[in-house]
Amino acid sequence: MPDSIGPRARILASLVLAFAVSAVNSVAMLPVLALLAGAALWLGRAPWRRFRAPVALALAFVLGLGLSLGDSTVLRLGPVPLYAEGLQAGAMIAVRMLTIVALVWALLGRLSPLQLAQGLRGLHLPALITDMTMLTLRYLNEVRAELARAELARRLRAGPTGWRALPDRALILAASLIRAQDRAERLWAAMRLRGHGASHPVAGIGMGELAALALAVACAAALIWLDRAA
Amino acid sequence: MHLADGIVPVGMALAGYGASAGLTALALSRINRLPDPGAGLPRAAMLVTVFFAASLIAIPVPPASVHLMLAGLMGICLGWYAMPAILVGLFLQAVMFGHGGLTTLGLNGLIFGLPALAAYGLWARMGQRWPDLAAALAGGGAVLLALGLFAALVLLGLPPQLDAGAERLALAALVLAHLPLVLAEAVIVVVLLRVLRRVEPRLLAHA
Amino acid sequence: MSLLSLSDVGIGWQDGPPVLEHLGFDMATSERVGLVGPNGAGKSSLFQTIAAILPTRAGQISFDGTPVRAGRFNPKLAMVFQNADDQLFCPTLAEDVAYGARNLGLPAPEVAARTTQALAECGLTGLEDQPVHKLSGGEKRRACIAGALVMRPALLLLDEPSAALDLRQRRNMIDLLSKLPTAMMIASHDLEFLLELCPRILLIDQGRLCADGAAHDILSDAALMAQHGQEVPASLARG
Amino acid sequence: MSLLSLSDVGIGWQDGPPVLEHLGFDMATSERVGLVGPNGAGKSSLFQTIAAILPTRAGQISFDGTPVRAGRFNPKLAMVFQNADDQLFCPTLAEDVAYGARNLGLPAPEVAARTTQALAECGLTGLEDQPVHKLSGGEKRRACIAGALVMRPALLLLDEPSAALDLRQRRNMIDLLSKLPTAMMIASHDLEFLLELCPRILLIDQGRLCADGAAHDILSDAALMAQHGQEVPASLARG
Repeated sequence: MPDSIGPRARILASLVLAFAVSAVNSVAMLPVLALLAGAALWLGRAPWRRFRAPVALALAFVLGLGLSLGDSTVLRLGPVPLYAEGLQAGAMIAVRMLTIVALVWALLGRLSPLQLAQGLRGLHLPALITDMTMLTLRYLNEVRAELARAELARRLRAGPTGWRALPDRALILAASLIRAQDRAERLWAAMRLRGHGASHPVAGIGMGELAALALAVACAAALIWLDRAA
Repeated sequence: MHLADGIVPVGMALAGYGASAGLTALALSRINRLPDPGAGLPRAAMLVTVFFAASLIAIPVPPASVHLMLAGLMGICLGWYAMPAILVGLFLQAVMFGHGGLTTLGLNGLIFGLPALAAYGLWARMGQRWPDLAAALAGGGAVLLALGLFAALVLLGLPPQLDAGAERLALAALVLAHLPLVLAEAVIVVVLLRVLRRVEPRLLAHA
Repeated sequence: MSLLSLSDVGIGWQDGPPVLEHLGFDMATSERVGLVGPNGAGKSSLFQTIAAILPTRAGQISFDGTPVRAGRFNPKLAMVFQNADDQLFCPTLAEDVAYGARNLGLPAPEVAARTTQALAECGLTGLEDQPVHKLSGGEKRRACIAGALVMRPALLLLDEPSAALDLRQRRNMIDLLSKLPTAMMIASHDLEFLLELCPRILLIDQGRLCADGAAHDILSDAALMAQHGQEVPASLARG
Repeated sequence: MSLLSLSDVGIGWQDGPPVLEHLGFDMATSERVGLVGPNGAGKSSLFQTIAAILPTRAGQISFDGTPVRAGRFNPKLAMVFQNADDQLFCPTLAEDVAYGARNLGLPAPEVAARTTQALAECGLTGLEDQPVHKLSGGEKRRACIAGALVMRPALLLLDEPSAALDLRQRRNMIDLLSKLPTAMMIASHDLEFLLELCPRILLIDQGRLCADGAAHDILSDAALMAQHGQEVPASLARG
């Protein structure tokens, strides 16, 4: 994926393509989607680790629907029949899901937090939402580390493990919320001291962004047209 | 309990976006009526970060481990801010961690947002008089409500010719699998709100 | 005309007891003043009041010729908080440093030029795209200062700039601050640090300004220091 | 027999580069050892390895006669974190201090007695019902130590116990620690603080133990200190 495409265009393009893929219903389109997913995986150089959960979920759909839907048996898992109609419906869902996951990864997976926040700002979302996104991205790692240190401190003081630790976890969460509130007060002062509230100019749409978006819309239209035709 | 991409029909996903956008617009208009809406931003953002970070930690609840959802608690601590906060969290989860989906962002926003707002309403009505009961209901009830919404949306979205018996079985399995989470969240919310009421009631006053 | 002037100022939250009362002093352009006092003496509250975060309870503060009014923030007056993480709220270093300049409504090239310069002054060139949370403690501290310098302030309020730095980082901080032409007020428990940077010291304790004078005189006055819970820095004790 | 013994220990995350290698030293019961080194030299990693949080990459650590195994936490070995807020998670001071003792399964009167004693030793008597987040910085720091003492540890690992304390609080901390009979290892940049508490100093830098000896000898060795980014404390420089 060329790095020159701005985050705003990437977010819009992922939405357009994801919805187009969701709209595909015809079995004949499965190879087209698979091709698209393959291209996205190749372009995005996606790490396999990230796809473990979606692949497991996709398999569950294939199996679950294959076991429970339809009446033409294609094969038997021991005494249990697998039905063609169910397998087909499951495969449809699985391929759509995995294609979208691959596309989203290729377009958005490598964006930095800053780029993500800029992309949302470029979409003219309410400032409350974009600022909240930015702050969450900034402090997420910090808070995760704090929670991990608190958990360690608890264990070092002979804290219980397993379900008996549940009330202690609630205590840690409460302490963390109190800290978050205190930090928010200092943060608000720091933000205002540096002129928070001034409006940020949003860049106009450039040719590159327009071209990328046009390409995404064309792909989406082609997908839907092919699906209707098939 | 996130709806993934590709499961539900496009029409439903778009309707989800519409409903979530409407709910968020309502939330934003309520927020703008507050005396100092800007000051609520860093507060909401910091609390969301804690909720988000906490939901990434797996908690061992035999026989497996669960991720906390914390929708009820978010509603109680954030009030109307919970709705935009949940959308932000879901968007980041979909993009950064591959949980949930992009087309289903709107639907997931409803699955988590409606229980959060319900918990907020419940706490506002009952929190003063029966705090522990309200906390348990808000904590566990939010999980149950989210579970119900999730199941309803999945069933609506799946092929209509699906066997009714199998549907009921899958639904029962889903609820059973999440019962530990319902209990865990009820316990966590009760303990946590007891602490906050004792030492930092300001955290609850905003809701 | 003095840059900052306080006359008979009372400090503290409206609904609490006063933290400091009858406070009066002036600061000249480019002057560096150290602020000393035990924890809880009101150093942070004083900074917040000067920076227009907290309202005054009494008296007048004027900065750059105009009265300071709570809630009216003046970009010429910058504050660097004790905890760097509370202040670095943008995802990357360059974005964070540029934040204040962008909010001044400057044209983009000017914002970029100021950011580059502030990063260079603080020895952070090359780290522009680093996520803020990956910076070391010393880098974070300098990033906060860069984020303030980008607004070209006339007065910098620094709260414990040497805390949690190791000796090398602390030495870098002394070099950085001693080269800046900006007036600054530095609150610190690190008296050796103040001694190297500030010709003048204010000592606050028990709700009032207890001493205001040359750093060497105040910090070496064993009786005065002991009376206010301080210790004469080792480099003066034997000198 | 020594209380703690490290022989040829390698420290660091399994998947990263080693932080410290070929580390070997012993600590005796009731000994107080200062740990000095620039930020990033591995002081925290060393503490985490001794406390069985991090696994060793090589070598053997034994504590109290038994080998330390990662994940097997020993209540006889307590660690006080650099940031007190990470460690205080119970609603009130008394509950937080009692936490470790309660987890040891002691009878309630014993828990109460130990808690009262630990609070008294740390000068916190009277603050029992205070919410922990309302305590001052110095009180929080002492609360962490009380929460460790309640488990009657044989070794205390203290990470920067004097950071962000004012001089009075720092003096209290010195008094408190010097009265405890427990063995302790103290990591700090505050060399004057170490000089008052620790007869022995370990200096780590660039992945290895660079010096291990009497505090006065190491801290006054200007060449050694400069080589590892340290400065001779002022009280020794003129002495």
